[in-house]
Amino acid sequence: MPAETVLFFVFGGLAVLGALNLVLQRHPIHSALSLILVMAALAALYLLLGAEFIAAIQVIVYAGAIMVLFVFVIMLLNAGEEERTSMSRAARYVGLPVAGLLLAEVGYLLYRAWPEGAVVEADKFLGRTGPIGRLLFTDFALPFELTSVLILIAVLGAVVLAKKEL
Amino acid sequence: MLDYLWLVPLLPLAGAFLLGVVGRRLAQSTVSLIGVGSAGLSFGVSLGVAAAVAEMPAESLPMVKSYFTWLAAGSFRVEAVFLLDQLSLLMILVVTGVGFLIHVYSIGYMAHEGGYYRFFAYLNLFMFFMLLLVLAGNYALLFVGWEGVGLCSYLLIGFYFLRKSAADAGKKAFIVNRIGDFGFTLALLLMFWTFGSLDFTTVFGRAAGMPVEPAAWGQAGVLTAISLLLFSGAVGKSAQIPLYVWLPDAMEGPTPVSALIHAATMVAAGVYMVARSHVLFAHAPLALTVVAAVGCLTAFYAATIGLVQTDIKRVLAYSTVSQLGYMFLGLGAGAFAAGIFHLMTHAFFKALLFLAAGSVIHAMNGEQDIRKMGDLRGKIPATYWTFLMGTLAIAGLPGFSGFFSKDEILWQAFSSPSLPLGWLLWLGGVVAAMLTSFYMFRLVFLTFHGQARYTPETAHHVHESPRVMTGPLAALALLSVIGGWVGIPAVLGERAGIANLFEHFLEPVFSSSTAILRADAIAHSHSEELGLMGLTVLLALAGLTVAYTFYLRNPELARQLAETFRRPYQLLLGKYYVDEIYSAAIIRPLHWLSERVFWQEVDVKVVDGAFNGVAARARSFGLWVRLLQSGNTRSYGAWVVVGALVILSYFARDYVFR
Amino acid sequence: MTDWIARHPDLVFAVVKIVLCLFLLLTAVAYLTWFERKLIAHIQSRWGPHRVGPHGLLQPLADGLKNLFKEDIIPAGVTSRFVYLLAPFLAVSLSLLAVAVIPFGPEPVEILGARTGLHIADINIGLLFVLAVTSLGVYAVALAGWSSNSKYSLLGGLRSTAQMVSYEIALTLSVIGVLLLAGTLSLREIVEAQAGHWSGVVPRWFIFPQFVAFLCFFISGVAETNRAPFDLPEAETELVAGFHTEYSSMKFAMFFMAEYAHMIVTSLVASLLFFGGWLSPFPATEFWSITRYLPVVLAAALGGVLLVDVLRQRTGWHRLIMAAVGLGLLAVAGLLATQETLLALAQGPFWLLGKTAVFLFVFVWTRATLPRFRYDQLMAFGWKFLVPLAVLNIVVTSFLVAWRAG
Amino acid sequence: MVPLSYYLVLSAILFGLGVVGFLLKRSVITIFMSIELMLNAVNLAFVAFSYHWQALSGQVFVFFVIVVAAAEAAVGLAIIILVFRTRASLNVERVNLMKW
Repeated sequence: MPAETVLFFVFGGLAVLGALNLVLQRHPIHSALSLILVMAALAALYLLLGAEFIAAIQVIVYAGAIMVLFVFVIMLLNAGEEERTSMSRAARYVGLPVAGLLLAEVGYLLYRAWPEGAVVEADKFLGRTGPIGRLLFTDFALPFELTSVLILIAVLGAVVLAKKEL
Repeated sequence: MLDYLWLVPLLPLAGAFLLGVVGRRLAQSTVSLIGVGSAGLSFGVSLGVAAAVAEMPAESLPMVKSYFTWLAAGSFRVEAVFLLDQLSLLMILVVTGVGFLIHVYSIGYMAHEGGYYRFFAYLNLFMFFMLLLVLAGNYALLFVGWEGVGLCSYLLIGFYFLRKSAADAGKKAFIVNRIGDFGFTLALLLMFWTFGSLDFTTVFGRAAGMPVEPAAWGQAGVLTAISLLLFSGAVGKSAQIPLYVWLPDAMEGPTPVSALIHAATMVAAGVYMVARSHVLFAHAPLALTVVAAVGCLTAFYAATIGLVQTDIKRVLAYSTVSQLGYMFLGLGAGAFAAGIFHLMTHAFFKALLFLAAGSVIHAMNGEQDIRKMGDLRGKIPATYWTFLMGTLAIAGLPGFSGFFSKDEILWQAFSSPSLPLGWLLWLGGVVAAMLTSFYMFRLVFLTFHGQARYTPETAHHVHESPRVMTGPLAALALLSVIGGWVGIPAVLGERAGIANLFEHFLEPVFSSSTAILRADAIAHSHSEELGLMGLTVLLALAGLTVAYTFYLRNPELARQLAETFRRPYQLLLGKYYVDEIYSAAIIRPLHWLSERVFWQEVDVKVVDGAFNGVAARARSFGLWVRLLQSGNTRSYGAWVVVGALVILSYFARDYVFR
Repeated sequence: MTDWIARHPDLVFAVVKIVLCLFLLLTAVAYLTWFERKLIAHIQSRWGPHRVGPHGLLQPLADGLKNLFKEDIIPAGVTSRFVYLLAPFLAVSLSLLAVAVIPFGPEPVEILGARTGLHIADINIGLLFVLAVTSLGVYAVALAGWSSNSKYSLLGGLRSTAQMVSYEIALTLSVIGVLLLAGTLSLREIVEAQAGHWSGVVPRWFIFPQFVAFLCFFISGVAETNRAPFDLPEAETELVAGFHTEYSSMKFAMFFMAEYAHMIVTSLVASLLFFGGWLSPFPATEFWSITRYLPVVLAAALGGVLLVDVLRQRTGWHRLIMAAVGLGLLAVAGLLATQETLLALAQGPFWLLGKTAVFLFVFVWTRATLPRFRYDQLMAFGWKFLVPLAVLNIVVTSFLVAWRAG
Repeated sequence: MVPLSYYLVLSAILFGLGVVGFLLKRSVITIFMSIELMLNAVNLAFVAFSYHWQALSGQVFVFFVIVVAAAEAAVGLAIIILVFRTRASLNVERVNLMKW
């Protein structure tokens, strides 16, 4: 069994386990930790797919910043275990089965839709950082700038929202 | 100077804007400066334009100045375009000139009235729209000016809006004009449908290409229809039968307004419009006949009413109606130049008469009933003399402006080949002329001569108006005396070696139509013309003498006459009860219809019913649907997932069912 | 067995290097504590540790033993036992992890007939890797502070989370200036980009063009390690011991190890980015090649000093230890002097570690010198001074780079 | 030699789990995390495709997704703090006044 396959199954398994744990845990902090685990595993998978930059970004931004924010908020609000209420019947009796269906369908489709020939070898690496940067600043310059504006607005919005009294 | 043509209408607009926005805070002097200044400047610019035109060779007119595209919808394009030819040049000169004088006059007349700045703002706005009307290069723009002046007239008639009668008069004027404008609008639509454009040059160019339509009702064509509809608009604006009823009531407005809008300029807009569309009318002889008939009828009819009125301004109002009738008679006779000529002279002397009357009212501090006047000649000499000049002019005594224009019209009507029964129309015109001179002199004698019939306390109040008012009077008096000399008819001119400058001046404008209408003119001998001229003069003098006998020598006679013919007298006094007839025949049924049927049945049951029904259905549906909206985020999420599944399965069907 | 090794040389080398690195690093951490205590003591004109071993050289070992054998207390009110236990491991492992991508010398070198580089992994996003690992370091503190279920810990955790997140921004921004100049994310290539000298004298280190960036980097590095003057998370006077108040014995030690390892890593990265890593400051001319023997000289001198110091030791085994160390150093010096390959091999690490040592000295020095910030001052400093400064530096640098590129 | 479909199926599984979490969890924060999980799943698919077509734009998209996620997290968490301040509860089912 070649190394990549092993790695794929290891990290893929980790990701799935983490996601499951996220759903099953009742304490937000545990969910957050398992989500971080998922992200780390995904970063590893990105490396397997030869996307080094994305992997690094994944860890730095997602795990290193966004999730820190989550944890920080959980600490700040000292969120305890979630209480068991079931006010939304729709979510349970309609949502869950349909979600299962969705999962099945998407999985089936993605499995069927893709030719057998498409495989991932470790050596066909792309995604050196330089080309991505070039792409970002040439073809995607406008979206890039837009995202910066978006970030700015988000910052303002967050500040306004979180202020004690306006 | 021609490049500044746009200044002519824009200056008054600027004035109106300024006054309307900040006028309230300005001192009265500043207000009058702005108001009068803008009018005066625009007059100056018009003079400059006239001078520049005089420089140029005649064929350079008409010139079309297009400024920008105002509307563009598919094939329908309306340019903001000005058309400058002899006609519009004359019109802007008259409008700005008379307008300027009346502005000056208003300074004195309105000095003690409330809403000073408002008055001048409206007046300037009116000037703007009127100039837009006469300068417009297409019917759409003309219509804008048309409605604009209507609006200003409404505002100014209802200037004393606290007085109910004034407000009602304003509404009446507006509504009656709407009736005419309805026809006008139809005319515009029909025109666009026919010629695919509203632009003067295009429309007239296409129309000139079409054959002259037969005069019989049966086989008259689209041009006749357009012309008649246009004329209906003119009837409304220029207060012809049957839509003249608003004009007498319009006298509720301040006297300068009556002078400027309801005598000199706006009411003449109809005349101008018909003259402007002469090409269409020339190709629709039937329409021309109708114009002439209506004009003649109105001239006579209004004159008869004028005979017995006792309100000084109302008498003038009815005389205005009848004079406008004259103008239409001229146009109908195909003598467009004559019509316009009378328009000009009438603008002079009627404005003069109104202003003088205003001065009288000013002196009598608000008294308008001539039965309470008399023997004012000595107290307000300037007013008296100027008023007399105006009277002589309108009565058409030889040498005065009214004489030339009116006589020209009558002669044209008599000699017109295109007009059936020209002589009948001529007769009506002549009789109307006699009546005119009668009631005008009646007015003069009752107001200025005889013994004073007013109370002593008003007596010592009576005073001559200030310079600022008498000045314009003098200027207008001069104009109404010599204003006619530019149009001395050929028959007299040839003797003195003077050509009819006026006709010659307007000749290039109307040449095409005159060519059509005067094609088969029967040669009339000069003696014939001179004879008729003399006859009219004699009749005018007759009217004078009758008035003299009735109201100065022995007033008993008039009373006896009224006693003996009390029926017709009452009829005249009641203005033929036209208003009452209208209200009984039209207004009440309309009221009933709209209230009983359209409101209580159609609106309540059908329209509201439909909406309420729909609303009720929507509500019940919403009551059912809102169960979905639990307000619970997770439920929403569930529905979103369902949607996602559906969409996905749609896209994926050929994988799933493979 | 041997042939398997022969078949997978790289694997063997990797394992060997990892073990070596970890061993060296942990030792360094241990002795860094000694170094710090000694230095601060002398700055404050005290003796510092001098009982255990000569000059207290065995103190770290004693501390380690003590921590190992202390009772391991887990407070009853812990919010989540798992998290509580996770935190210290996270801390130490993350701070050790960063060393994996640090290159200690030019590559590749010849050892026992096989070629390998003086690093565990040379990935071409090394710098990003370091940043990623450091950014993850926040969790240790935050989780520790939260799970201890004590207000001191919680406050400390909150503070340090906010502080680290904020200063991480300044850190990353300040690095970008270097990236612009080097045009690569691989640490090795960054160092190689600094090779050579301006006008034959001044080494082309990025410290000179990027001095502002260096200031930002170092200050925020200090803040990242939660050390004085930015050690608010564990401000004794206010929070007892901050986020690790509730930790005892080995777990407490782990936090300490993490902190010191973090110090070392920061210093390593600083010297890699700004001071030409393993590059010698001297020009590579015939005349200057004599400096190759600097390691030998230093080792010999130190050994000599220690041997002299033997006489001043009281107890016998103290003398023994000193003599052993001194002789060992002399032996090393001799070995280097005779074996040319070893000398060549030693050059890179020598310079890198030398520079790192300087930085560590500065670390301790600042702690001994500067008073602690107030919290709002800290935040204001980070957001209103460092970040704008770094951004300005980026702008200017990029303009210069673009201008030079034409 | 891992078939590409494996990666895709993995991403599908993660996505589905995210959906389930979104539907099951009651704590606002956890629901938010489930959303992030879905985003990550999508990112994985993006990267896999970008590998398959040897086109970097896929990774650029991932970059954008991450940026947007960051912004979203900032605002979302601020909102959560606000909700907690007013409701004193993180249970999403207690925040159900926006109806009718």
